[in-house]
Amino acid sequence: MSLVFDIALVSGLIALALHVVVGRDGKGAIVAFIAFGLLLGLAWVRLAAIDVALTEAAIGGGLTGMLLLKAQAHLASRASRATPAFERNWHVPALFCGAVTLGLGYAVLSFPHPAPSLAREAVAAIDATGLGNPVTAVLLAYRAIDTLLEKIVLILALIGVWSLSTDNAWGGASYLRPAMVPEPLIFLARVLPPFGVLIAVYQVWVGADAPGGTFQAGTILAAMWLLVLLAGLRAAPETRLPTLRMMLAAGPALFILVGLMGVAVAEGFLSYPPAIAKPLIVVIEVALTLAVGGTLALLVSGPPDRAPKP
Amino acid sequence: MAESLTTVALFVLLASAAGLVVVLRSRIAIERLMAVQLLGTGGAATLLLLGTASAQPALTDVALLLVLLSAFSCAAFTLGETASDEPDERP
Amino acid sequence: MSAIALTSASLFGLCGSALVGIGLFCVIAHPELLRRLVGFNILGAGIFLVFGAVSRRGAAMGLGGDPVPQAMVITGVVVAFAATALAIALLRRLASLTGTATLDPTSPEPSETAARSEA
Amino acid sequence: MISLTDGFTLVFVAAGALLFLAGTLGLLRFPDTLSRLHALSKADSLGLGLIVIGLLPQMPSIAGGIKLVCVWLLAQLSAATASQLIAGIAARRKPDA
Repeated sequence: MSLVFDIALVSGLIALALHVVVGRDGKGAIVAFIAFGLLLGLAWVRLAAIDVALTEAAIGGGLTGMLLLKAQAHLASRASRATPAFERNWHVPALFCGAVTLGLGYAVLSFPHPAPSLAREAVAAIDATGLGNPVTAVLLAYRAIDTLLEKIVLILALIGVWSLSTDNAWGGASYLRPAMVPEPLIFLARVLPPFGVLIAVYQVWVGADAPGGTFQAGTILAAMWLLVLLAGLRAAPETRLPTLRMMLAAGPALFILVGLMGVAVAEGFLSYPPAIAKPLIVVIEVALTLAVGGTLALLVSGPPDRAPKP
Repeated sequence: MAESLTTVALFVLLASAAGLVVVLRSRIAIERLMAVQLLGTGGAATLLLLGTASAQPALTDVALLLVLLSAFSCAAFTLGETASDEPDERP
Repeated sequence: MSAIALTSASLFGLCGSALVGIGLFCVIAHPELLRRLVGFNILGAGIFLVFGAVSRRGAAMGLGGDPVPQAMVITGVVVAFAATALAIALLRRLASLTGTATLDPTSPEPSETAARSEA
Repeated sequence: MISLTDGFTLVFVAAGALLFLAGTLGLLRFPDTLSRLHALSKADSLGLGLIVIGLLPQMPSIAGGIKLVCVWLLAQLSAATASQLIAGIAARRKPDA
């Protein structure tokens, strides 16, 4: 029965992806993509990767959708409305992509047979970190350098997005509020964020021992903040504010600081002294959650488009 | 018990998928947005059923997130609703 | 039980490879740039699903899957999001500078477009 | 022999699943946007509520049950406001359709 379930899920995913590609109307394709993200969350649950399911549902079904809808609204108001058709010779790329799919499918079917796995090693060393969730242990202890570099990538992407503002808007705020805010949106922006913040705190809290963690919580925080900005309840911060920039940098900076401390008192960069490993990881998680939330929300808001107030 | 709960989960998923087909094929732009709401509620119900069937309480968290973010996506749809004067009906 | 888990994992792996093909086609061939970005995200989702199949097959020690690929996918999802955000900012700048969001150099008449998409 | 709690769960869960089907049928059969929206949000919220009630006795802990009810409450809130949003946009578009 569960295999039938998986087949239904897979066909839904592929049908939605095809709809995105061949759909004629841009907005409909984006809505289909949001639905695709939500369904993909279900697929990750079936793959017993609940941490990934949480991340995918939050980013694929939430933030990416908003990013795309915002871009679509902007382009629709500015660019030419006519949707050009596919090139006449679209068969060639189609054949090429079919070949890629076949090759990848062959690779999937011929995976080596006792499957290689690091699960044993991940579980064996988990006591040293004081954590109960192996995925969090991989992210913040075993492969902490990846997570650190990823944070830096996020900051770099944000710098890239900000640099695309016009000269006079540099350092200003980005404008998110639509021309007319419907009443239910204001209600939603007043009522939903307390729940969202509660869920985010809960995610960080359980992330140490059960599925959840900083990325998921940061994404929820970003979504809630964007909701408030969207309804115009609060103005977006000006990007030149030193406190904002410091808050964004604080997460990675703290991470690097703890890493350097590892050189002094433990075995090397980013190695934690076993006695205080868990408190350190929790502190890093909290700082990272705030930084991730802020960075993601500002990435969605896009380049500043209003000149800073003098 | 687990087997029958999985069957019901499959049923809910199929019902939501059928609704999804109807909504996404609709000619009225705004109706396509119902797809997000549909999958938010239907997906949450599927997850709760699966979570109970496989005794994984963490699936409730995924369901919570799904519901939260489907509301968020519906709100995001209002972006550009006032700016775009896209025709409602497509021939 | 293990046979079922194996089949389910390869099923999602195959789904991932199909999504890679669909997304790649969208990235290569779709005339609208924004849709290419959506395709890029589908391509990424497909690659992640193949990773998920690898992770599921590595289930051991009472875990549902190998945690290392899962952590890599979480990192990858966030990085893909950052890349999408940057690309969209570039696209919006392009659109406000040139007034077009496609790579179509000839920019056919709307009626011709409609006729071609009907065909 | 099914125990009483399992029977309770199955009855409520099956009723909830049927309501999801009813919501889809409503989408298929109803003529205009607003009534389809009504069918979708009402039937699906009720379906989710019935499924939550049905699953409550299966929960191993009280905290799990509370979380389940929280999912339903949040779904109520979001379905209600999202429907209002969609209906508002639909109604505003009506004149130029």
